[in-house]
Amino acid sequence: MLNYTPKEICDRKALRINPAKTCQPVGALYAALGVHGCLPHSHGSQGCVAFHRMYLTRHFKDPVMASSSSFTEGASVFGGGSNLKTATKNIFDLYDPEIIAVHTTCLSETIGDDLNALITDMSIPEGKYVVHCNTPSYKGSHVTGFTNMVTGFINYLATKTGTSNEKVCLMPGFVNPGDMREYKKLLNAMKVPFIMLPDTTGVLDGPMTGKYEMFPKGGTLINDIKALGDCKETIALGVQTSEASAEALKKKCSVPFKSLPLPMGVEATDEFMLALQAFSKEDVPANIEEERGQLVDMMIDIHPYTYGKKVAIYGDPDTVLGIAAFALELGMIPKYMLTGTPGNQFESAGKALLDKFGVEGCSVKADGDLFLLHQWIKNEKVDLLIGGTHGKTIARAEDIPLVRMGFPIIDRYIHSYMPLVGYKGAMRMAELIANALMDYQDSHCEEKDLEVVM
Amino acid sequence: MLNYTPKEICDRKALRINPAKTCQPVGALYAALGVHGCLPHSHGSQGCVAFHRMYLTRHFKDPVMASSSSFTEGASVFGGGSNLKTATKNIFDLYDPEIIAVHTTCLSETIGDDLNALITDMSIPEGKYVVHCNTPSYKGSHVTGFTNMVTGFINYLATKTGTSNEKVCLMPGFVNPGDMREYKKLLNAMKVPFIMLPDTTGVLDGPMTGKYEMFPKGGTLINDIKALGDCKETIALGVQTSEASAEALKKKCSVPFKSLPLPMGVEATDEFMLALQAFSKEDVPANIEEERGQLVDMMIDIHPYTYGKKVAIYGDPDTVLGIAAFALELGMIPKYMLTGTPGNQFESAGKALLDKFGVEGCSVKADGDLFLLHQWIKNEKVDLLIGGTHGKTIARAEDIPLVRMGFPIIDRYIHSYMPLVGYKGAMRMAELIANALMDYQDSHCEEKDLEVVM
Amino acid sequence: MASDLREKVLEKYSARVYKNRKEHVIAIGEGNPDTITANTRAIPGIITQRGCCYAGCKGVVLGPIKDAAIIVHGPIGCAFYAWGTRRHKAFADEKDGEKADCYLEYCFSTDMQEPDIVFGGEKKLKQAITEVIDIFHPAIVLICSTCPVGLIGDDIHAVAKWTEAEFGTKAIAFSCEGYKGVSQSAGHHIANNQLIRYIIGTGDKEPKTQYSVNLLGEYNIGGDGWEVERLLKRCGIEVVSVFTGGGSYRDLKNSHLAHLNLVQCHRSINYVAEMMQDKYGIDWLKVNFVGIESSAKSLRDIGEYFGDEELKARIEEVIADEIAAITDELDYYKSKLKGKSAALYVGGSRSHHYQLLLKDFGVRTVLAGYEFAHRDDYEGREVIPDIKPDADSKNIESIEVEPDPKYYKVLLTQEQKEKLLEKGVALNYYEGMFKGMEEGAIITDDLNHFETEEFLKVLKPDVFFSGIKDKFVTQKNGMLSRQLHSYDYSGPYAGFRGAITFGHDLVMGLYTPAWSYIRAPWQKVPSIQGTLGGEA
Amino acid sequence: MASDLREKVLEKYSARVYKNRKEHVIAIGEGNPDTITANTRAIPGIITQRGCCYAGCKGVVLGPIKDAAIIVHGPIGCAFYAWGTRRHKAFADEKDGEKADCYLEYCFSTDMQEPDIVFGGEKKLKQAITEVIDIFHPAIVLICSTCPVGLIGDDIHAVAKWTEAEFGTKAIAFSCEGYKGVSQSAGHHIANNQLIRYIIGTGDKEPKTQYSVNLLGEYNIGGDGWEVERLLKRCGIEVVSVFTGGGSYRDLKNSHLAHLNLVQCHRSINYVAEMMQDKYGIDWLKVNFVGIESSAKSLRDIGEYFGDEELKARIEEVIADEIAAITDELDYYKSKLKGKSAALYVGGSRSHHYQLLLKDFGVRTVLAGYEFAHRDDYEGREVIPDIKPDADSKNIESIEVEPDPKYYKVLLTQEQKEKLLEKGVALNYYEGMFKGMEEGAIITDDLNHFETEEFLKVLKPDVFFSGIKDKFVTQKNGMLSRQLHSYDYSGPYAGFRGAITFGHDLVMGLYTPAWSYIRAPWQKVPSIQGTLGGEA
Repeated sequence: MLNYTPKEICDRKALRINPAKTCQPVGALYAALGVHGCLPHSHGSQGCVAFHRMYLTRHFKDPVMASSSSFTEGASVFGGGSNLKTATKNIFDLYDPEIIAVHTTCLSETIGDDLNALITDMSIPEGKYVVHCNTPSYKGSHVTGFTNMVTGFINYLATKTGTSNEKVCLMPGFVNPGDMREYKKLLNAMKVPFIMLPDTTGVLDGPMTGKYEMFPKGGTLINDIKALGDCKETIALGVQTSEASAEALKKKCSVPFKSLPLPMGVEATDEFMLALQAFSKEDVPANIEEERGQLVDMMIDIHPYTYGKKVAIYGDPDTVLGIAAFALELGMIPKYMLTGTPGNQFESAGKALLDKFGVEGCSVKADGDLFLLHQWIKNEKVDLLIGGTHGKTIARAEDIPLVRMGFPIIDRYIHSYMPLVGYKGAMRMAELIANALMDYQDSHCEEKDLEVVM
Repeated sequence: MLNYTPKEICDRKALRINPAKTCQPVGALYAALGVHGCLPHSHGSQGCVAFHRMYLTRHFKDPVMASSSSFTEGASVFGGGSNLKTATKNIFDLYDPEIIAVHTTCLSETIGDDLNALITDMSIPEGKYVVHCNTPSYKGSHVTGFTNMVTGFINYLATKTGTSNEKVCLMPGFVNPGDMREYKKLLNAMKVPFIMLPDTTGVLDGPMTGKYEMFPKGGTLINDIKALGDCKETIALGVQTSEASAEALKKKCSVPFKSLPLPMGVEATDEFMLALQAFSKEDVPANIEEERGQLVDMMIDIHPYTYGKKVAIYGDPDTVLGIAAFALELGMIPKYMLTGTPGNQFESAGKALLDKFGVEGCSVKADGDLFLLHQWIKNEKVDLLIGGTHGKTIARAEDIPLVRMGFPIIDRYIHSYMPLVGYKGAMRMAELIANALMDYQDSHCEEKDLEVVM
Repeated sequence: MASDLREKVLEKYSARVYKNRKEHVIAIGEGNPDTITANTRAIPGIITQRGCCYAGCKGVVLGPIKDAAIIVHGPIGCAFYAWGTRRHKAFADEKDGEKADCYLEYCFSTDMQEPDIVFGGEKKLKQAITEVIDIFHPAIVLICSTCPVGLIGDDIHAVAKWTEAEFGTKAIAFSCEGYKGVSQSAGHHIANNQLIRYIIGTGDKEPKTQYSVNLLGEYNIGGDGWEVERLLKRCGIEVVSVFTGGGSYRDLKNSHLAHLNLVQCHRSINYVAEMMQDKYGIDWLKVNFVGIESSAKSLRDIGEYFGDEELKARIEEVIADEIAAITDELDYYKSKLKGKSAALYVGGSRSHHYQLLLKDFGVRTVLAGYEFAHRDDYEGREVIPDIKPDADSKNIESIEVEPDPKYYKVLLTQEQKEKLLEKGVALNYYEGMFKGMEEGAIITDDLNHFETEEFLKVLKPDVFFSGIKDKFVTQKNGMLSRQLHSYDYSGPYAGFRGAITFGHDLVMGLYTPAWSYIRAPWQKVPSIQGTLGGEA
Repeated sequence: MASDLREKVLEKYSARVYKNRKEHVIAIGEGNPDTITANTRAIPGIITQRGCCYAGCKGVVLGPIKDAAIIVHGPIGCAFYAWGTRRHKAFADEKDGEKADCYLEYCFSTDMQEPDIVFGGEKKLKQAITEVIDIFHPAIVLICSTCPVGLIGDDIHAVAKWTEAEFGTKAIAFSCEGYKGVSQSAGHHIANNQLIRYIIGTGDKEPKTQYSVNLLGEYNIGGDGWEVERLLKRCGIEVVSVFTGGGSYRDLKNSHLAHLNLVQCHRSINYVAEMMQDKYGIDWLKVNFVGIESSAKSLRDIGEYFGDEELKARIEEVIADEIAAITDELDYYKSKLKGKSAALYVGGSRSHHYQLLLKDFGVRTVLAGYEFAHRDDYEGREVIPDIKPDADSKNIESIEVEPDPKYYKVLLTQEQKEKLLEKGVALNYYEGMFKGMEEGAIITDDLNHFETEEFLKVLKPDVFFSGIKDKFVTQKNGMLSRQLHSYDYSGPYAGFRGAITFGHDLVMGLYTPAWSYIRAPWQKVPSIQGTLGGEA
């Protein structure tokens, strides 16, 4: 397994090997699915959206619908305007979405299609919407694409009427529907009226009903996106994912924002709860406080299994930071924190976390890849890997347990229904981590050391 | 590991090897902890309660309080009446519980202490209670002890006033606090007013607060136990665990009962929901129906990994039956179903399940032990083991993945907070089972067969 | 009648779309002409399942070549999506002292950034090649371009030449930008062209036996190719190379020395088969190792081709033995499947092949379609002369080859070929999907999401074989869907044993108890039953 | 002052309980007499942590004997609870061609049912023994009785004799019913008696070297015994047998041929040490391999006993080497632990031993107690003549042994012993816990739940070392508690390396970040901060 990966790390300047990111459009597509009645549309060659739908489907194991401008060579030379026009007409005719959310591709970006102009010129049926964002694949990553799509919705739709709706605008970050359900639970518990954009619950974690709905119940309502302009405040979860969108809403409609890390682990969830408490008049209700107490109880209980254990965490920047924060709270050492997404903020935020816990000797890298991560591990092994599916070859090559968290996870089921955020999500993380380490001990210890009590 | 276990099965008439049960008192102690302000009391030698507290603590990783009559040789010869009298006086003096729940031991049973008489003769502080049940260790198992303690509370306290309180009496079966929370969620969702006895939520899954409370918030209130006599109906979950207690309430207070299997998996939870629906006027709310649909969605998604897989399930009778039912719903073959608890009902219920799904060639055994289970497995291997901690040596000896469910689990953490009942619990079971099988595939396949997509 | 159903579905389209799609959707027989329009552009906005040229070139044909370092030149996405997702299995091995490494666990990309787009990416590509050679020392470097590369004018072919000059490492470039052609098919063609130009014919290792073959269009999904190789070897037939599942540059370069080409997937590889016939005189035989009858016939056809009685006897023995080993299971699965019906929408040849396997189990096909086929895949190669190239297909280079002065040789005389034909063995020919299909079956070329939903609603098959993008749509409707691209992570399905695995999986899917739980019991009974409580 | 604290805690008792407990709870020094009441009945209803006679006999002393099939005769619970829960590690091994099986993964019980109680259980016991011999062919069968067995009068000793006669398999019975005595201690004594009667002295394998020892009262929890054996072997000291962690009947039967007995846990095994001295003339030395200083002293004492300069030099080398290897880590952990304080409540000797290890790290002991000790464990063996047996202790058989005519031999002369004493090596003596303790430390015999809570509240140690039943009570109060019975599933803690593991675990427990999250931040700030919303 991965037999050709040398231990010696050479400085690569051009070759990306085993990436820890993918391209913008898939993130934009995911974000657009979180709007009710929305058909995401890929402005480019049809292969892009085929790949993106495949990937999202494999992560969520639920239908993922999106259309394409189906560029041919001609369109690539002469511009994709006519393709887009045909596409939107066909889409409204046949699928009747409320809104089409167009994202670009490296193809249409390279030829320079002006989406603003194209959409302005388009005849859009009464009461329907076409919005867009630019997602050139050669910049950022799928996370950037997610951000750009959210920003796109805001730029097109959010409107300030001047009358506050007394709501919070919640930006969830690039998380699973299971996480978004957990947010809603916490906001409802704190009696904070809110609009969350996007909201993929009910879309990508839908029930089996015997009847497929192209536009299922879930997703942020268009009117709610419009109403974002009247929100009192934005809580932007996941600084690298959500802050730019919050900025856009601030710029457009003067909604102030608070940027928070993803509420993963105790302190980040506490921060989130305090932000909610600052907004509402409400005390944190007893059942949430009880959940928190249960979590802390578990953390103290399992600390002999987690303390001092070295973990390599890879994936999306906010997710990696969130997991690393919780790992530190468990007394673990996040030896390697790596994201494929570029951006210095990741590294400074990661280092700040390490400093806060006084942990030294760890590497934090943005714009990295799994080949490098594997080389690091070959040079100094870790006890645990946390990340998406693509780490499994490293896990097998080095005989390290892998806990699957983040995106994409295309070799397991059910995970996307289960939160990692909030106190409940941290309980899940704690159990997954403790079980992985304890299972490893049970399977790797000598027979005479197999323990009945642990 | 377990190197001395021969494949050939000989007919043992006397020797129990590696039991799949323990003795009554530990079950009685657990049940008594589910009553608010209750101190369980073991009438016997102090070693019993030391063992029971150790075991329950190791399963729940939370404090387990109970006192003992601390028999010495003298008491064993002359009777333990005076020890009990001293004990109850000291307990009320020092710990000030609302109620003391006495269970007997093989010691006090063998010498023939008459608890009814002893308690009648006792001077009990005003407003306080002493109740008891008989739990001879040489009959039944810890499950029987649980049942007997619940029955004991009913016999002492439940009272029919003649005015119905329009509530359901819910008997939860021998399950974890995480399960009991899930019951409460479902009952509340169906707006069914209820009293659950016992209720160990808040007692054995309590939060870390920085302040130990000997009698924490949770547990069934004494007044609620009294009010059981005025309930409209009993729903007894887990036929072998709860039916006898429901019978006792019927006998004492004419409360009719409905006996249901533990609501594990789809159909048993459906049955439970229908029972709740039959009681209240309420439709099953959308969010519960959604949970159910999500569960079915997951089951269809994972069926290629579960279908036809052979599983050995061991543990407590109702739990084994509940897991087996869900395994069958997943298309698995519950090749071996084994409980240490005696009772023919287990075998007939197990066989009825197999018949219902048209599955042949499986063994169902009550009053069995893990030595026998291991021998069965040596004769025909299974793909998965499900049960408590004690199966881990078999799992390691035969290289079979083990999913921990049931009682006791003394080598893992957090499990007791997480439900196995209801649709949510089934999701957890589905994920644990699918992950165990898929992890096994990933670790045991040839490298060339390691899959990135699954 | 099928034609009515067809009309009922298509009439929901706008006139323009209707006009286009009616040529792609036909009902077999019922007096309809068995002719179809295929390999034309998808309609923008109509949700197609098709992929792109890059997917066909890198994803399908080149991806499985295990000892090649395939660098995807472009932004990261394209490389990422084709990384480990197609289940074309392989492992590093040694053959006659020559190793073939296996790089399939690796994903190589130039991860182009904005400056590379603006200022050109050749420099980065060269650096990436330098690094891949430095770290991995691969036998060969393949360069695949993605959309922007063609637009900005990076000359990857020049970079390939530079690579060979600079490092002495073989390098080939593939201009397979996603926008080329109308589907994966363009990519197959581009890949095929370069294989014949730069790889086939460059080795000189002679086969060891008289009866040697190349296995063309076998991608070893779920291990299919390994199972076919096992069967061939049992029969005493030598496999020189596999295009390309589990295959290697090491073996492909010697493929021109084999005695016969076997073509499994006609669509993706027929160019190579044709060009090898023209250049090296090697006949090709359309085989199909999916299905019990099909596998037996394919083996027998090979025996007939070589004409050796001993070989033929051995083949009969193997067939008898393989079938004997599966009879009980076959009977069992047949008993569970007989009378069921299926719809199939897969890639280039599977929608045809799997109908035959389904027939082995008594399962009827009510709808079938290809994602990226040409008319010959439907109607048979006899229609090729009638196919008019359109603008999109004209853009894909079609190369002509001459007989190779050194290696050209002919094994069978024209007379022998005619005798073979009399025995039902048609060389260098594919009959297409239509001929074997039942009256009234619906054929859908480039089946799209709308038609999928509608046809499944009216045809109500028991199972829809398709891909991951359709799967959960179908299953949300309560109908089993199994992926025939990836076999839902099972397999092999090829050969006799594979048929049983397929039967097992289908029975599993249809009979898994979860289907019966879709409706909650309270949805079946009057919902308000209660007598009290609950007003709180 | 400690005495005041003590009073403050105890005064909450009723007069009767106060009268009892005041004798068990003392403050060291401060003018108080250093004398205590111990080994008396627990008070009914007062939540003690003590176990029973069976736990001491089967659970502690016999359980670790790996090659014995130990049948627990009684209802299922007692066997079940002692199955795998005590972490006395072992594995099957071979020594000089003689195998010792390891049955520790097995739990054997007669699982008595009501008819067995009513009609007697001997028949079932005999059948169970027949079955265990039939299936396992063990070297020895040990039978342990539980509460009802004594009451119904089953004669297990007769059954043991029957076993030997019937099968030729050695069998010993232990009447260790749970109600006997006042704690586990009775069980130790009962086990010790039968070991000296039936096992020790029955073998004839001579030690191979001049410097051979038995390791007494070492139960190999978490592998402690193995670590001690490693150290002894490094020094050139032969270990004949271990009582009983990782030990075997195979070895125990030869233990009378060793040159010296080392006693780690005084309480549980001192009967054997004494009786072996009387019967075989073997001196015993109280050692303590918990703690760095203690381990070094223990090794040196052994060297002094044997008096061989070469041995003593080797011992010094080993000590220097072991200490050099841990110095860096020791310094680090010391820096994290210095100035912390601890309370200890464990079994027979650990509350003493671990004070010394804690001292190595600069941790002060503010409270210590034994669960089942006798006065000599606190005050030193010099008080033994003053201990008046009460009704409960009189019930436990105390046996007298005579010098063995064949094996009795004396190694050191009286003069040599006196010289040793001058060097600080006291043979056949244990000084008890008190002597090393600081002024003002609280001592609690049979510490109960109430006192635990109260003393921890007032003494506020940084950590409470105790057992699983206390652990979560303590931790719910926000204070670290570590199990010193099971080492919280870590270990070994013995020896030099073990000390570092202990230091690591303690630092881990004290510094794990989770402690800082106990209070939610909104519990620290005014709770209502909001400006709007939330009335819904």
